[in-house]
Amino acid sequence: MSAPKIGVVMFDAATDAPSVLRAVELAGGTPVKLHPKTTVAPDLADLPLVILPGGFSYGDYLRAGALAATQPIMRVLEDAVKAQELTLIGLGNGFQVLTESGLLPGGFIANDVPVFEHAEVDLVVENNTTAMTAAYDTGEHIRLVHKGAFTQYTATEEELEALEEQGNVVIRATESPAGSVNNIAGISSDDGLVLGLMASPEYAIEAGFGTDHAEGPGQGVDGQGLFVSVVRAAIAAKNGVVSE
Amino acid sequence: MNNEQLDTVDYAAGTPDQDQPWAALGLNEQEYQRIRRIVGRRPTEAELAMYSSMWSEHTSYKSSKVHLKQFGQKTTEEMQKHMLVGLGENAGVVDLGDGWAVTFKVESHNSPSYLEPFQGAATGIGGVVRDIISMGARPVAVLDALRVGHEDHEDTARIVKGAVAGVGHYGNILGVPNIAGETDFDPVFQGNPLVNAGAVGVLRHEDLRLAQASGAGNKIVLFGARTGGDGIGGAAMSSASFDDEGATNTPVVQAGDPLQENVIIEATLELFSKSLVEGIQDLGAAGIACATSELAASGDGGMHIELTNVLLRDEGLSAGDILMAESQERMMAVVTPDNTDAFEHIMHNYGVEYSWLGEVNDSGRLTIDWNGERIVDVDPVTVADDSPVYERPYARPASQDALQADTFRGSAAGTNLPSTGDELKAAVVELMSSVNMADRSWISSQTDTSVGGNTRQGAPNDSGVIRVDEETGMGIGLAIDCNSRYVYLDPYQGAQLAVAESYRNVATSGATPLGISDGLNFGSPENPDVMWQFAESTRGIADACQELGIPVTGGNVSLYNQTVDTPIHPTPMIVTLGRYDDVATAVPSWLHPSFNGSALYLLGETFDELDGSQFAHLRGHLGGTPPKVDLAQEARLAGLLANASRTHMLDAAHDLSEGGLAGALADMVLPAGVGVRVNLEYVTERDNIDAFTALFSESQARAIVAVPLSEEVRFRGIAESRGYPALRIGVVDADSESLEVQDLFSASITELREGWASALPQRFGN
Amino acid sequence: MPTIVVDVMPKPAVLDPQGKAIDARLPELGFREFSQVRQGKRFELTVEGEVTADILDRAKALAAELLANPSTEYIANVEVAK
Amino acid sequence: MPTIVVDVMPKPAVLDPQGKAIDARLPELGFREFSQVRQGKRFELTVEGEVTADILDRAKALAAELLANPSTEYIANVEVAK
Ligand SMILES: Nc1ncnc2c1ncn2[C@@H]1O[C@H](COP(=O)(O)OP(=O)(O)O)[C@@H](O)[C@H]1O
Ligand SMILES: [Mg+2]
Repeated sequence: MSAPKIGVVMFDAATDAPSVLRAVELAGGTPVKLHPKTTVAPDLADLPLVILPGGFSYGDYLRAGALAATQPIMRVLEDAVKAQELTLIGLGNGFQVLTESGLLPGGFIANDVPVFEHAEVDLVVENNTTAMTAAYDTGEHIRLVHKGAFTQYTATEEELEALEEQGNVVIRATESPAGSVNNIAGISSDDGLVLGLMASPEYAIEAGFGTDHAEGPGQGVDGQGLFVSVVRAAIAAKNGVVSE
Repeated sequence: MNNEQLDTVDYAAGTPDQDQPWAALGLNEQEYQRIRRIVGRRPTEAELAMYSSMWSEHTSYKSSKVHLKQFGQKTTEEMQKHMLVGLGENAGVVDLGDGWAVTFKVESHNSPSYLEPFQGAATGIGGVVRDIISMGARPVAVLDALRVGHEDHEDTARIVKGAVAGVGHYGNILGVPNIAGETDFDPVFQGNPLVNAGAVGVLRHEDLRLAQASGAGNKIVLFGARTGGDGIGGAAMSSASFDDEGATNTPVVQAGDPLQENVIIEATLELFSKSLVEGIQDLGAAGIACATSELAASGDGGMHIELTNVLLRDEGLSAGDILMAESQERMMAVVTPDNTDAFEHIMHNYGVEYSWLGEVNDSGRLTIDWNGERIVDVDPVTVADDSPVYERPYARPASQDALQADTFRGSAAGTNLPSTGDELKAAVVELMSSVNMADRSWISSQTDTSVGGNTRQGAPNDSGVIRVDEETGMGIGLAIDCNSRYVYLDPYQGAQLAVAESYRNVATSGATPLGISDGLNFGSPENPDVMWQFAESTRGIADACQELGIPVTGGNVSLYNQTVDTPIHPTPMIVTLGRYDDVATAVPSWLHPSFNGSALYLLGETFDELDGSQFAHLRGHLGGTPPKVDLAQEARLAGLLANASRTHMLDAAHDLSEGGLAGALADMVLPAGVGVRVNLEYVTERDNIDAFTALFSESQARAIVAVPLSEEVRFRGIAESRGYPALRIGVVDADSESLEVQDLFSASITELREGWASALPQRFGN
Repeated sequence: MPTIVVDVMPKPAVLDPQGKAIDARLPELGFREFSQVRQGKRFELTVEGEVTADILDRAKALAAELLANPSTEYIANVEVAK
Repeated sequence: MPTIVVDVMPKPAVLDPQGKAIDARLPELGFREFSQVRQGKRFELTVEGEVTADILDRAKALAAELLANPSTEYIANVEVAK
C-alpha cells in the first residue's frame, strides 16, 4: 500500500515543523505541507489526519499559539473535526494552538519557573487507544524533549475531573518540568479526534540524535511510537475504519 | 540638527564655516579635516554621519588593522586548502567536501548588552545570524560566550539573567540550536560585560554569494523590518568607553524581532536558490550608510539611492538618522532588472516588506537624494575603505614584571595548601561549587539545543556537534574558549592557550579542527598597555594557527572595553570549527551509566602550573605566568584523539583546562551522576608532583578518556606508537556513587552535586 | 489620535508564575507593603478618528477574540485612554 | 483589600515586536478600526490597609526599580484600582 498522507500545517516560524515532516516520513507516512492561509478544505478522504507542529508560531509574543489559532486554516480543520472527518494532533506549541482554538479544554500559562526551559521529560502512556498512542503499551514509560516558556497546563476543576474520568489524560509526566496540573502532558477530546501533547516527540526518532537512554547518550527514540501511531491511524481512516 | 535648512551638497559647498558636531560623532580633529579634504568641501550632515560611523573603530578597524594583517600573512598555502572565502568578507567559508561548505563567525555585542542585556544579547545573535545568511548559508547553530562581573555584585544578576534569556529568546524563535558557549565571572568585567555571539551556517558551493554591487542598471532593494530610530550612533558608541554614569550618549535600544528574522532567513535562502540576487549585505552597525558604501565600494563603484524610499517605522527621522539607524532584521540586495518581478513575488509570498532604493551605475560616486535634493555625493571607497589606519603606540607595561613575579606559590594565598585527604576533598567541593566551575545547565536549558534535529551533542560537552549531511553523517564540531586571566598574565602565551584550548575541545570530541574565528575583546587602543596586549595576542593567535596548520577565517574586534581607566582583561575569544566524516563517532565529555567499567586514562603530563588557575582565582590570587604552551604536543594529542574516536575506541573524553584534573573528573562524573575510582600515585610519581598539584594544576595538552575494556589493548597501542604519555588512572564505577581518589578521599556525588548544581540557579534563578 | 486601552489579567483561580516570581523578590528588595502581585497585559490600540460606542464595542470584541484567552484570563478593562 | 495598578509600556521609539505581530493580524481578522497596537504589562499589587500617598510613592519606586525596564519601557500609570 502506498504511504498514507499526513497533513502538517506550516505556520510561520513553527520551528519544529521540519523535524515533524521528517518524523512522519521515517514512520512511513507522506507528509503534506498545508499552508496556514488555506481556506479550502483539503481532500479529507485522502488526508484524514493533520498535525499542528510546535515551535513559536508567529513568535508566540501575544500568547503561545494565539496567533496561529486565528489562521484561516484553523476554521477549515475545525469544521472537518466537527464533521467527524478529521483527526487533529497538536505537538508542543501545536497543543497550545488547540487550547487557544477551544478544540481542547484548559490552557497554558507560564512555567512554574517563568523562563524558557529545554529539558527531557519522563512520561507514562496512560491510554493507548488514541491516534497518537496506539503503538505504545498502556503503562509504557517514554522519554521525550520538552521545551517552552508557557508550557504549564492548567484547567478548571470540572475540566480536570472530566478529563480524568473519561480517560482523556492520554500521557502523563512523572514530574512535569513546567508544573502542569496533575502532571498532564497529553490529552484527548471525548471523541478522540483532537489530541494534544506538550512535548516534542520529533526529537526522539533517530538513534544518536534522540533523548538519553540506557544504551547511551542520545540513543532514545521513544518518539517513533507516536508517529507510527499516527501513520497507522491514517491508514485505518483511509480504509474506512472508524477510529475510536 | 538643522530643521529649517536641509543640509544639501550645494548648501554645504556654500557654507564652509558652519560648525559641525564631529566630536560628538566620535571623530577627532584630524579625521574631520581628512574628510573635508576627501570631499573637497565640508561634508553635509548626512555625509558626516556616514563617514563618522564608517570610520569608527568598530566598523573600520583603524587601530587593529595593522595587527590583523598577520592572520593573512601567516596563512600558508597548505592552510588555505580548505578555504573557499578568506578573511575580509562577512564571514569566511570553509570547504567540507562533497560540495558542502560551512561559514562561521563570532561577533561582540558588549556595549548594547550592558545597557540592555536582554535585547543586547538577543540582537547579538540576530546580527551574527544575518552575517551568515548574507553568505548564502542556512544557519545551523549558534553559540555564545559571556563575561560578567562578580557573582555577588548587585548588578550581575541583571546582566547575566538578561543576557542568557536574550540569547535564548532570539535563537529559540529563529529555530537555530544553541550548542556551545562559555561563561566566566570576574570582577574586572563588572562595568563592561562581554557578550559574544557566534553562528555557523552551511551551504552548497554553488550558493555562495558575496556582498558587492556590480552591473550598472542593477537595482538596490532594502527588505525586512522598517527603519526606526534604533541605536543611532551605536557604532560610534561601542567605540567609546563607559564613564561612571554608564553610557555617555544613550541611543534608542535596538529591539529584535526574531519572528521577522525567521521569515527573512527563508525568503533570503529562496532568493539564493533561485539565483535572484547579484549581491547581498546584512544591515548591522551604521545601517544603510554602511551597507550602501560597502556594496558600492566592493562592486563597480557607483550607486544612486533615493533615501526617501526607505520604509520608516517612525516618520520623524532625519536623513542622517535614517542613514545611521541600526534597526534590526534588514537586508540590502542587488537585483538585475529582469529579476525584480521574481524578487517581489518571493517577498509577497513570505509577507516581507521591501522598497526599491536605487541602482548601481558607473559614476564612481555614491549619491543619495532626500526629497529631491542631493545630500550625499562621495566616492564610496573613501567611506568604506579609506578610513585612517593607526599605528598606535604600544609598550609592555612596566607593571608586567611585577605581575609575573607574583607567583601563586610565592604568595600568601599559596601557603597552607590542601594536602590531607580531607583538605583535598573540601577543595574539590569548593572548586566545583564556585560559579566558574558550577553546572551550566541553568544557562544551557534556556536555549533550544534540539531544534533542527541534527544536534549530535550540545552542553555539557567540550564541543557542540551538528550533522550537516544526513546521508553520510558528515558534520561539524564547535567550541568557544578563552581564559582571560592567562591572557592578562601573558598576552602572547595566553592567546596561544586560548587557541590551544578551543582546538583541544574540538579534538577531544573527535573532530578534526579546520579553522578558527576570533572575537578580540580589549580595552582602549589609545592606552599603550592595552595596545601591547592586543599586539601580543594577535601575534600569539597567528603563530599558534600557523603552527597548528589551521587558518583564521574571520572574526571581530571590540575595543574600548573598560570602565573609567580600568580595561577589561584582554579576551581573545576563539571559536574552533572541526569536521567529522560521520558525527556518529563524536565522543561525549561526560560519563553515561552505560560506560560503567571503562578504564580512565590521563593523556599528557602534569607540571606545577597553578598561576592563573581556577584554584588560584578561588583564593583571590592572580599573578605569575600561565601554563606553558606546546602546540606540537597539542597537535599530537588531537591526532591521537581523532584516531581513537574514529575507530570507536572511546566512550568519553574530556579535555583538561580550568580546574585541572579535579575539574575534569568532576565534570565527567556530575552530569549523569556516574562515579569513578582513581589513583593519583602513578601521576604523582611519574611527574614528580604532589597530589594537590596533580588535582589542580592546569597544564596543557591533557585529556582524560574513558576506554571500554575491550578497547584497552588497542588504545594503549596507538598511544604508545604515537609516543603520547598515557596513564591508566582509574575506572568508571557507577555503583560507587562517588568520586573516589584512592588513599586520599571519597566525595559522594550527593555532596559534590549540591553546590555545583545550585550555584547559578540559587543566585540567578527565579 | 485617541487610544483605547485593553487590560487583560490572569483569572484569580489560575496560577500566575510571573506574578509569583515578582512577589518572591519583594521582601528582599524591601517592599513589604505589597503582596499578591499579579502580572497581566495592557494593550494600546490607536483609533483614527473619534471613539464611538461602536468602536469601543469592536475593541471589546477584539479583546474577547484575540487579546485574552478565556480559559486562563479575563478582560479587566476596555476604555479610552485618558 | 485595595489594589494598586502599575502599567508599563514599551517606549514609543523602541520596536515592539509583540504589538507588531498583533497589528499584522488585524486586517485579516476584520479589525480595520485599530492600528499601531502596542503590548505592555499591567501589574496589580495588593495592599493591606489603606493606600496612603506614601504607599503610592512606594509603588512608583517598585515600578521604577523592578517592574519596568528603564531602557526599553516607561511607566504609563500607577494608580489605585477603581
Ligand atoms: N553562555 C553559554 N551558552 C551556551 N552554552 C554554554 C554557555 N556557557 C557554557 N556553556 C556550555 O556549558 C558547558 C561547560 O562549559 P565550560 O566549563 O566552559 O566547558 P569547556 O571548558 O569544556 O569549554 C559547555 O558545553 C559549554 O558549551
Ligand atoms: Mg571552557
